[in-house]
Amino acid sequence: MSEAANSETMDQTVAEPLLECDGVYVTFPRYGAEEAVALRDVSLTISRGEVLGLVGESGSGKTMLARAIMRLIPQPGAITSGSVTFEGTNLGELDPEALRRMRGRDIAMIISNPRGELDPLQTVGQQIGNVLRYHLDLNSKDVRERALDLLKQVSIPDPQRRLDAYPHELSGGMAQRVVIAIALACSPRFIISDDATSGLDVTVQAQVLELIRKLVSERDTSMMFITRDIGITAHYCDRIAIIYAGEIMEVADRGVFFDDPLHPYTVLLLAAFAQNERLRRYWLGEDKVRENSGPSAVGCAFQNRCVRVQQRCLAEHPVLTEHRPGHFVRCHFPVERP
Amino acid sequence: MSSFRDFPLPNLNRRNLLQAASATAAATVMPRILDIPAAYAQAGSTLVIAAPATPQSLDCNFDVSLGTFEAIAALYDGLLGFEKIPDAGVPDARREDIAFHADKPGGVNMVGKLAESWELSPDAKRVVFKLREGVMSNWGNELTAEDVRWTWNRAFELGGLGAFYTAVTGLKKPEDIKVEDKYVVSFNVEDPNPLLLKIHTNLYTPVYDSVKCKAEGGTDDPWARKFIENNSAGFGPYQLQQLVRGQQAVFQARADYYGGKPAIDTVVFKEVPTSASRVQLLQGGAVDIAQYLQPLEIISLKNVPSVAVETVPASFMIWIELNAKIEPFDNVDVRRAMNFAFPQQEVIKAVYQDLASPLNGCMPNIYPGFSGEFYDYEYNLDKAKELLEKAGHGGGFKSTLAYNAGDPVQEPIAIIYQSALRKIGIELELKKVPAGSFYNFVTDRKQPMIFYVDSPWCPDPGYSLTLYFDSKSYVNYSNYVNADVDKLLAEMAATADESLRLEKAKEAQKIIMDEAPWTFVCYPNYTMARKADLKGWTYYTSNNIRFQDFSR
Amino acid sequence: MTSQPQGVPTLQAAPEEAGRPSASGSWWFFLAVLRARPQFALGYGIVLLIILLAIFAPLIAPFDPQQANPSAFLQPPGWPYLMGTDATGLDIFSRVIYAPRIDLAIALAGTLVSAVFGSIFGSIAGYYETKRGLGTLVSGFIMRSSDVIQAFPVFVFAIAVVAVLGQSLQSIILAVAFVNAPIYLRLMRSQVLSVRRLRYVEAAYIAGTSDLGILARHVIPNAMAPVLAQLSVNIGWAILLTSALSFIGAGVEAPTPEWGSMIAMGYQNIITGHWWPSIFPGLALALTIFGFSLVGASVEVLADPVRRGRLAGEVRQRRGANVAPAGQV
Amino acid sequence: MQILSYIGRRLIFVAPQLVGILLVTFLLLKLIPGDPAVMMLGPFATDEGLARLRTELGLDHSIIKQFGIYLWRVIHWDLGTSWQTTMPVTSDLAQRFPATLELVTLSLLLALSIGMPLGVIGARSKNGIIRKLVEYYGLAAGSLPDFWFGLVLIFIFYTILGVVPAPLGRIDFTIIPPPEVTGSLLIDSVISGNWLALRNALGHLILPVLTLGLINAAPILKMTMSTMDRMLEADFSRYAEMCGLPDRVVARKALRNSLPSVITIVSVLYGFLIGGAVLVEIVFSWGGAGQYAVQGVLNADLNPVLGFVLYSAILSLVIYLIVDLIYFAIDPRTR
Repeated sequence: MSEAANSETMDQTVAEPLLECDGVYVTFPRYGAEEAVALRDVSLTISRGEVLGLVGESGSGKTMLARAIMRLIPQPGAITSGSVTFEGTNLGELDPEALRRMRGRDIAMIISNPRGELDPLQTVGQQIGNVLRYHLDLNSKDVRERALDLLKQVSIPDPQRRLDAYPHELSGGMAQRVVIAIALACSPRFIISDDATSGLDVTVQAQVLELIRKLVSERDTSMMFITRDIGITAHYCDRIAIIYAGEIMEVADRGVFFDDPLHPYTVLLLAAFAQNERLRRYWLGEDKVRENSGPSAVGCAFQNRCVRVQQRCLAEHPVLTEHRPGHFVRCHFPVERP
Repeated sequence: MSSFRDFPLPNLNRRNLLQAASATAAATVMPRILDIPAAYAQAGSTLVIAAPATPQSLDCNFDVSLGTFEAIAALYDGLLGFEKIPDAGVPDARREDIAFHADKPGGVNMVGKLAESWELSPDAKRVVFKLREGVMSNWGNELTAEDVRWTWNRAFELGGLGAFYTAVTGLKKPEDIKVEDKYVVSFNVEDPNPLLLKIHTNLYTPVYDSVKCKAEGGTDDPWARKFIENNSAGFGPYQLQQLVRGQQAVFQARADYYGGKPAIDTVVFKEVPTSASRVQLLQGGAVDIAQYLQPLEIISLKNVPSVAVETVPASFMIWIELNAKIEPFDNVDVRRAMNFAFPQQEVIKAVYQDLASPLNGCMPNIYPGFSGEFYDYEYNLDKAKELLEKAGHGGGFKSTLAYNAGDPVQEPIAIIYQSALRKIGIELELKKVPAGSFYNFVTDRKQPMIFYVDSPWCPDPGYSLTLYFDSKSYVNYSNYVNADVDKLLAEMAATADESLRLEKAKEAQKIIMDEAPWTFVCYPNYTMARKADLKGWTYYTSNNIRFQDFSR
Repeated sequence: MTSQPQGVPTLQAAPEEAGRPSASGSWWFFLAVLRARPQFALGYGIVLLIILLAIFAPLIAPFDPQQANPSAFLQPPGWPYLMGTDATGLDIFSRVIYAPRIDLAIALAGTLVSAVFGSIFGSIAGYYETKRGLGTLVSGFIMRSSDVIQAFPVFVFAIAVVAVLGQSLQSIILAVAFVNAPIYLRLMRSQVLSVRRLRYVEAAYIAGTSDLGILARHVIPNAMAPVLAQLSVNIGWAILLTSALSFIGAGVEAPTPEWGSMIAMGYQNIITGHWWPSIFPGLALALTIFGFSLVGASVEVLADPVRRGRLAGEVRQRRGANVAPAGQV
Repeated sequence: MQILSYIGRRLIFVAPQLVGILLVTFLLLKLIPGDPAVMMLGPFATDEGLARLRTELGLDHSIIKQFGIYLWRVIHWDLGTSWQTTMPVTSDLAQRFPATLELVTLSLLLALSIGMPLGVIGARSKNGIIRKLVEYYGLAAGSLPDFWFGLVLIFIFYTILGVVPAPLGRIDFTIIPPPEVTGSLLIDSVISGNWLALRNALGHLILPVLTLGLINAAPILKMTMSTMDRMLEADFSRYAEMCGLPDRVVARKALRNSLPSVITIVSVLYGFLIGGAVLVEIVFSWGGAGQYAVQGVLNADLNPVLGFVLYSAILSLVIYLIVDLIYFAIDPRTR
């Protein structure tokens, strides 16, 4: 959908695009059947300093998108079409070494469940140090200082001691802060936070989110904030994208998005999230939620769960169109509200 | 232990040899090779021997280990020895003159060793030895008649092998050996005995230094068993310097040996259990002599310029016992058939590489009194079949042949024999017996067929035949019983008339060969594999090396 | 987290999902696997060849494998002795192709015996592991015995078994079985332990089915697959053990054609340059074990649902979408 | 402290197991036909002599009592005498065990240095030709009967090429071995500065170590590769990739995390080879402990076998303890 991407005009608050995904397809070969499409026609733009929330359920392709940007698609999947451009460079044209140098230095990732993802055999200091050493060519003394400094920045209590701690000795929240420190180590221009807080207690979660937001805004770093929790995006994101079955369903600035969602799936998500019966009714209208069922390969991916499904949805694949300026939606029949 | 016939006899085939000669299954324990003192290494006056085993015990009254033979020969001397003559086949080598000499006392061509002179009474009931004077033991005690008396008393008291020698010579009690003078000792028996003199040439009738032995033994151990087991007190050319069983024994030449100091100062006798290893060591120049090699190895050594390999006819015999107490070998025709079905020539060629001669008799063919004309078992399956039919086994039968896993020639012989027998309907099952327990299988006499390797040490027909065919002999492992043979052997033992004895020996051999208590395999040659520059090798009927013979 | 959308299959999982082989056409699938994994085909080929040789040895062998021909001893390889002759003039080639009759028979029998008894005791141990009273005692005793067997130096133990029972085919088989049994015992036990926790087994238990009934009807059939897989992996090792026992003189007796004992018989000749009596049988032995380990590797893959799935996917991918019946996945 | 309590717990379990092993061995060997008294005294034994020896050996007691006596002696480190060597089993084993240990240790070091890098290379070059080669090596090496492979090596390198010393034990006859300190010829030569002996002993080690090393590299390779495969797919490797760490660093992390499995397989091999190296020991006339034990079994020589079993059980125990200590060292989670 290059048309949609191209036509997306820059928000007035944003100067230039930092990262641009253009019609990205990620497919996995399947056998005896058509290949499985993990990402379909994903076009997104993220500007400098912008925080984009990417919301979708598990398996919707959020993580795949993050990996596509980093160019770390698991075997045997591949980006079969489209491009990812970062600061004007088409990442697909970079050689593996350049890509590697980019990862962690220019584009960093904050992962969820960090205790399982950190190397169990290395201390916190070593793991932060690794990134510093291999990206910034620091010597080991500087590395230690910098690592300590980073731990301080992410407000880890008793950082000196934590530096020599192993992942299993950390609490979930602390491990999360370590991962953030690693992500920040090289002052990247772009950070992907992949469900970063999902495993944490609610109070810790809030602290960590606050920390991320603070650090990101201090450094004028852009961020893609991937989450299953649409509520979080309301607080922390400038713009929100909804992904379903590997497709971007709706993209809009925060205000517009929550006030006036266009896609039935967005409505469904908001309704599911809402505690408020009045709001629920407002978002859901009289529609009833259909039985849960998987995405469809033909026609609209959401057709099986859509309360508003019509004949056209079964046959014709909808494209992402700019319904209003800056508000894109992929639906034949967007939700219109009085 | 009254009659000598109840006694086991010195035979080569004991457990050490069995363990040692092995290449595969019984590749025993190659111990760490230790402690060749630096000074030994390749010095001109040092002899290094790779042997299958080190001596177990140095007491020849009880031990017949391979290494013990060499040790006894080095540490002790007996009263007499055979005269030596050049070997007919090997120019440089010498051998004992064991032939019958009608003109010599007892018909034997002997030289004095510890005895200076000797006199056999015409009725062969008494022999008097005059000892050399001034002969010193390795402990500095002079040889006296008392030493001889003590030695033989020890044999009477301890039993064991010594008791066999007293019995075989007709000595009944310690008093039969009399000290006549400080240097004169006599042996007196009631009946004429043909071995009365000959027995003193035997390797295992040495004389001990009784003074030292008594001192060491004290009252707890009057016959100094413990001391003699690990040490020596004798009048031989060497003394023991070190014995580490399983590794090595070191012998030192005695400067005060009455026969003059041996040419070789130091002998290092190393245990190298596998024959292939011994070959390699000789080939590589690490040892001077490699004992007991396999035929193919001997052949391969013939191309090595630095090595001299000679094989001579020896007193060894290998045969298969056909147990006369187990069906169908109780039938003479079956036993004869077994011999007709044995491809003797092919075995000698394939297994022995022609380093053996056909076993065409039932005693060593190099001994006096041997008759080779009674063997008529040329390989002939038709004849074998005929005999089987005659015996009522025309359809064949099943039997088992036990062989020694430690002796590499026995398995191939067994396989070849098995194949041949199959052609006349006899199904032979092969039973591989670990070297260590093989001897038990032999002495049990429970195997229908079992291999046996032996060498009677006394070059005398009566001695040899009695060993294997007297119905009361311990070594009669084939359970052979023939009253006529028993009678002939008894007559031989009771007369000193050598020509009469030879006549009776011939008669006995005829009967035995005709009744085939064994499957006759072959006379394996004795092989000396040594460095080419080593001179002086002498073959002894005891099939061992005597270090004092060698020089460079 | 208040609420989460549910029930959407993950896309990442899709490829594996797709790789499930269809129940029909398992024979076709097997052939396709062989095409995709030539090393497996090689393995089955070798094993098949060895088995055929063993069956048809009397037709193929130019000489009687036990008939010594002493006039032709130590002939180098050539005609008519393709692999030469040994020191007694036995034809090496004939013996090499006769040998699998005994080697395979012992290895198979030994492995089967160990699998059967190991599985039985393993099931008992696993089943009673969580029970109280006598059950724990029984299971504890079984496991400790197995510990003791495993703590032994395998080889010395096997030789000791043969030495105790006397040298015969049966005792070699038992020795092979003995040292292998703990593998099956542990395998079966862990399988039983995991199967026992399955709901339907618990249900059967609650429904009052007897212990034995549950073991026989529910637990064992379910746990059998990995045991069978282990079996095929184990045979190669059993052959190796058999030949090693014979090599040392505690196995098959000469002149029965058997690779290990042939190597032992020819071993002394190597140093004098007569290499063929022991090199050829060793080669055959190595090839056979190689074949069985390839087969074992393939069975390991096929018995493991995940790896089988991946392989099936690969197979279909190679076959190409156009060949696949539509909608098969 | 955790380590100490762990070791303590382990030792408590070990004692009954050792007794169990000894009991089984003892009973097993008692069943072997053959009367040690007859074998020891040989052909010239008298009935009285046999009876006396049987009493000396305690053979006239009930089996249970005999075992009790044996255990009592074991506790006092008296393992009896071998009738074959006429030496105390403890001194026989003191000679032979180091020979086996030296061989097995070096072989496993070689196996490790072949198997681990190949396993890592194989795991890193997924689906490549190199991986195929590595896989084939693993299968082929795992299929070679070691005793035969040793013969082949002897034939090639000794008989044909003549580049190695004869396969006859650990050191040449002509070389004066260093004074015994550890029993390992290599270490002892170094201690005494006897470089000639060192070179010679190394020469003798080449083929047997190569035989065992090349073959036992296979299981190590397979274990390394499969664990590396898993570790490279593990979350921490993915995360390391995301952080842009170089491949070799990622591989190194994966390798470190694979080490416990590799160490486990090495320890299993070690325990196996102590007795399992006997075939190679025979082929190379090594004079090791396995050879000693096998000879004992074949000749109803009870004490060497019991001694060997006891030694190897204790050795396995020590190995497992060392393995645990290594685990403690490399994995902080166990601390």
